[in-house]
Amino acid sequence: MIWELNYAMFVFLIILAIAAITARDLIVAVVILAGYSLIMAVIWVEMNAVDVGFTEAAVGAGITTVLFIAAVSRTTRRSKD
Amino acid sequence: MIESLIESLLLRYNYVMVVVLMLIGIYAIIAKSNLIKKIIGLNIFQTAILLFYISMADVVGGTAPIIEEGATDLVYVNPLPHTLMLTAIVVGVCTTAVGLALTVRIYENYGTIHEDEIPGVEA
Amino acid sequence: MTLLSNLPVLPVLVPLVSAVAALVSGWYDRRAARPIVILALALDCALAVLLLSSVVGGGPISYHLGGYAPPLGIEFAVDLLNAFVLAVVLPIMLLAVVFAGPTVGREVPAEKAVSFYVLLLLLATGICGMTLTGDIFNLYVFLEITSLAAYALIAAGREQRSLVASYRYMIMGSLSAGFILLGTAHLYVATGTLNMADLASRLATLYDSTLVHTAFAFFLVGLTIKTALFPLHLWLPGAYAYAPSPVSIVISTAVAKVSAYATLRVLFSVFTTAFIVEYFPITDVLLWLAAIAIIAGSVVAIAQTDVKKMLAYSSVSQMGYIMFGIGVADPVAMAGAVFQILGHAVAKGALFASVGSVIALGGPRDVRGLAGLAARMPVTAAVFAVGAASMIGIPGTAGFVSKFLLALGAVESGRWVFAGVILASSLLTAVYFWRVIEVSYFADEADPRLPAKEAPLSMIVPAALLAAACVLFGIAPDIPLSVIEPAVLLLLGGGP
Amino acid sequence: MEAAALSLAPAAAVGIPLAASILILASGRYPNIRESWTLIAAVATFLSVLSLAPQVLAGGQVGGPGIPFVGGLSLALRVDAAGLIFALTSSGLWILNSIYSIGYMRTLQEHDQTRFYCCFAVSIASVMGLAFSANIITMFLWYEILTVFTYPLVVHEGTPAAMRAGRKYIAYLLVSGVFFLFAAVTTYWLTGTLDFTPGGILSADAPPLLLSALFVAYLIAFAKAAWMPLHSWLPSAMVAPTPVSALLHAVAVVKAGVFGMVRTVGYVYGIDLTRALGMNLLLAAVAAATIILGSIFALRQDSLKKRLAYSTVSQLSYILLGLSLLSPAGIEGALMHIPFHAVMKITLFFCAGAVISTAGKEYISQMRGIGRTMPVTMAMFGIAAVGICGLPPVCGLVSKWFLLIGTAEAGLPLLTAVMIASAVLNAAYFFPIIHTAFFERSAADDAVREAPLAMLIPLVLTAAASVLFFFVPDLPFGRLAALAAAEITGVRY
Repeated sequence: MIWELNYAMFVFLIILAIAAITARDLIVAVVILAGYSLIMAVIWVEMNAVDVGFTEAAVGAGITTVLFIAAVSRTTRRSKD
Repeated sequence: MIESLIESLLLRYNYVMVVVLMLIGIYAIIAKSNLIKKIIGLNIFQTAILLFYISMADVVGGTAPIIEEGATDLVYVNPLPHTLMLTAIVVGVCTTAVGLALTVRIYENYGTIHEDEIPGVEA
Repeated sequence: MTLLSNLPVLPVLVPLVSAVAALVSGWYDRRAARPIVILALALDCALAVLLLSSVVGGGPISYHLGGYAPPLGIEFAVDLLNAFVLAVVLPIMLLAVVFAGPTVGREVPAEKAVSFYVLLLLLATGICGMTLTGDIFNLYVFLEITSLAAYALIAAGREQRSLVASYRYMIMGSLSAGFILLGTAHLYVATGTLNMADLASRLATLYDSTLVHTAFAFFLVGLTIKTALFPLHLWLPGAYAYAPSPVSIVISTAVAKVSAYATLRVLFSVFTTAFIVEYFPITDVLLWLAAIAIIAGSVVAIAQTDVKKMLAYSSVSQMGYIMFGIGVADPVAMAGAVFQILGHAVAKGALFASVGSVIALGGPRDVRGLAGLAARMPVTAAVFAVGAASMIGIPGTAGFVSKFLLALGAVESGRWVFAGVILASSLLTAVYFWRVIEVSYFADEADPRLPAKEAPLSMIVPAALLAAACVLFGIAPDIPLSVIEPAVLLLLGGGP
Repeated sequence: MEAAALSLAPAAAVGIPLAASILILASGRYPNIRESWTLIAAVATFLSVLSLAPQVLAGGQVGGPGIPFVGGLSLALRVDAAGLIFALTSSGLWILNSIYSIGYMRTLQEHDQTRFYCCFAVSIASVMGLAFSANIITMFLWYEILTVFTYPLVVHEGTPAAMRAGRKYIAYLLVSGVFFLFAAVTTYWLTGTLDFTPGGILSADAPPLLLSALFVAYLIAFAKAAWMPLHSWLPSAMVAPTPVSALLHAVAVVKAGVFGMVRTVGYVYGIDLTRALGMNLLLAAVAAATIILGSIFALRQDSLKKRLAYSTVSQLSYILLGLSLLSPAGIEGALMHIPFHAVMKITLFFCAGAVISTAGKEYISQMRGIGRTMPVTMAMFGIAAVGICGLPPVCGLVSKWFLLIGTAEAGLPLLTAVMIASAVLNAAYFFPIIHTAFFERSAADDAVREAPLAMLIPLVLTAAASVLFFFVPDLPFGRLAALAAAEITGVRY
């Protein structure tokens, strides 16, 4: 394993998580969340959880994002916080 | 020797990560008034727990639990948590879907997705 | 023979398969769903009774899902306690579904009827699974199935406020499930197993481990949210109050009681009495929380003007009784707690059925609006009176028996203050229930918003049956106690 | 203690009024049928109670079937002399009270009569259950049911004043119920049983402080005995229709409280333990204070029913006083006072109700010359009043005589003085009424307008009974009281 890469990914994960919950535009937040899920999936694959990683990439980053975007498009993009 | 120390540090590092991500998730759930933000927080919270499971299943020096012909000396990581996590991911998506559906209906009824703007809702 | 040998898993499969059947037939004819659901739940009740009788007669049953042995495979472990809980909860669910008939089209939009019934079946699936499983991860999965069905059911009605209530419940429920999942993970790291019986035996050597303590803490937080123990109860009132009437019955009885059962199971069967009394002394904390819940729930209930909200806060108080028994952790008080699972289920079911019929028929939901109820809807009012008597703990009703046992347990263990709390709480309960009795029986004139005549039979009969059960178990508590007492001894580890 | 003979009669005594309550509810639309159920049930209940008398008088006991309850306890009935006194009194008077009720309710054209008769029947059933309870838990069951089902009778009028009184009533009695349950639970913890046993079940091994506290809890639990300062629910309960005040609040409910204290002292603590703890002195002090204060309070009431209520408060404590003497004479007098006070006081209430419903007068100051317009009623009132004061030839003298002997035997001149002072006070609050009724002239017309026969007959009969029991007190109450006193004290004399 490449430790530096892992560290970098973890730091990136936290940044994405914080960004996802602070973005004022919900579409942006949702896309950031998708990115977060993808990074998470990569970490899992790297931790030998190949099946879980792929599921997360498909379900967490894929389906969930679609659901979020559908919900946001039927409500409003703007968030107060 | 030194390698295993780093390994265990890495494992601890994973746990620190789990805690940080969980806290971020819980913070969003509690502090955000936007209903979609709360669900995003819930997602982060849930993936943090999954991360915990995957980390604990990751045996030192192990390899993915895929059986290879003839290779009998391979150390596989524990496959049970992985199967459990597949279930947990599906459960998480269901929760998200229900939550978002509720959010949409709240918007249709109240015209807002901010909890503090919904009239007549006390703590 | 294959049917009988697969008995433990059938209560889970029957509603699951029927859910699909109801969904499919519902596409063709919306009215087909209801009979299927009633039939499925009736069959499930019969299975639960069969299960209980075979456990009483033949001892605990261990069923291995798919034929894999326990440490790897999933086990369904049936003993006296969960067979009993199932035999309590499923009949009430059946009654609630019968009750639901006239509410569809009134409280629940008619076009949603099919999904409403399908969700009720999914809820039944989750409840049966939660009760019967012997695997702690499986418990989590069924818990989530139950919860998801419950969120959707709460929001199924026309009542606008139910949406926010359901959302709140969803957030708190998911957090709670997350904590339980984390606790499960910690236990797995510590022991390498997820089977409850296996966990209990392997944990016996690990009571000092920090990992186990952490796991326990996570479970405790998760289960406390789920059972709505006092400081973490905020999701409950809205969810109970604004759900459609039959859903209020189901979640205040079946879901709440199965959560209480899960708490009992995790605390006593997985972590064992020795652990929670000596290594992680939580019983005193639980006792205090329960005492605060009992008092505070009642005090807040007194302040409510919405009858269903009042009943919901009363649940916070009454669920405190169950936690109280766990906190005392002696056989008598625990028997009281388990009896409370039964007693509170039938009594609260009767109360929600009674108030629910008024609301479902377009009547008011504030206390004053029930003025003259007894004249317009005599049976409904009588059911409410019986349920209220049980909540107060008037002897001759089930509520008295649990109160008696809990007080006796508290006195026996020298906890005089807590015995006082249990006894005094009935006075607080009397304060808010008596208001309703007063207006419904002795008001000068009926509120014009009340339904003009008695509710239809399919609502009255389930309500009256629940009230009758409340009286029956109050006069002859020996019937359920003959199962509860050995079950409790088994749970506390002092029995055969 | 010989084994109790099994019989269905005790269960019948409880079951008949319960069944009647359902029949009453079912035939609510047909007043004549409804009222006949009440009458039939009253007679049947009385007969089944009476059928128990021979065995009990022969010194035996009668047990009924039991239903297993929690932890080895059971809901069971058992008939002994003390219980039979109470049951005979209540069921016998229920017959007369039913006839009276019909007259009263029809004269006033009261609303919700079905609810009235139904709750009345359940109340009687619980009084029967209470009298025949074999253990504390059964007694608690009926005690609380009595509380709940007398509430609708108290608030029958539905006026704001009635609702206020009802809240006070239910608050006092539910709080006392909490103390009762606490006492029961603690007793069970200390002894492992709750069966009423002559000589007591509690042993002196337990800490005396706990036992004393428990005794006080029992005393509070029996707030239905209306001892001061826990008496104020009783005058409030007088907003109820007069038949309720007459039978329930002058006889059944309050006597249930007193009867509970008899059970506590005689069958839970036993007289030896009571004396060792000094609790007899507490009881005597409470009783003496209530006797005097109750009479003084009665003096100040202008409302006839309230005056009678305070008189009840005072008279009930005679029973507690007799009990506190812990001697055969005292307890015999106390037990005899239960039926004797009942017949006299119910006569007084019947008369008061007749005046209220026929003449529409509630206050004593309005009753000038009422003795001329309602001569029979007021004559009977006079007889009963004389009896309460303890004068011959009315049965009040008999029980009070025993009590006086008891106080004298016990060497407590203070208590003797209390009894004599109280007799004077009784006269002081009753004779003005008689004087007003017969010797003052009213401004209005003096045409004779007696109460309807349905009311007049019962009150004449109860007045006659009051006189009858003076001449034949042993029929059967005196003998039963002697039996019970012997059982409690262990002294046959």
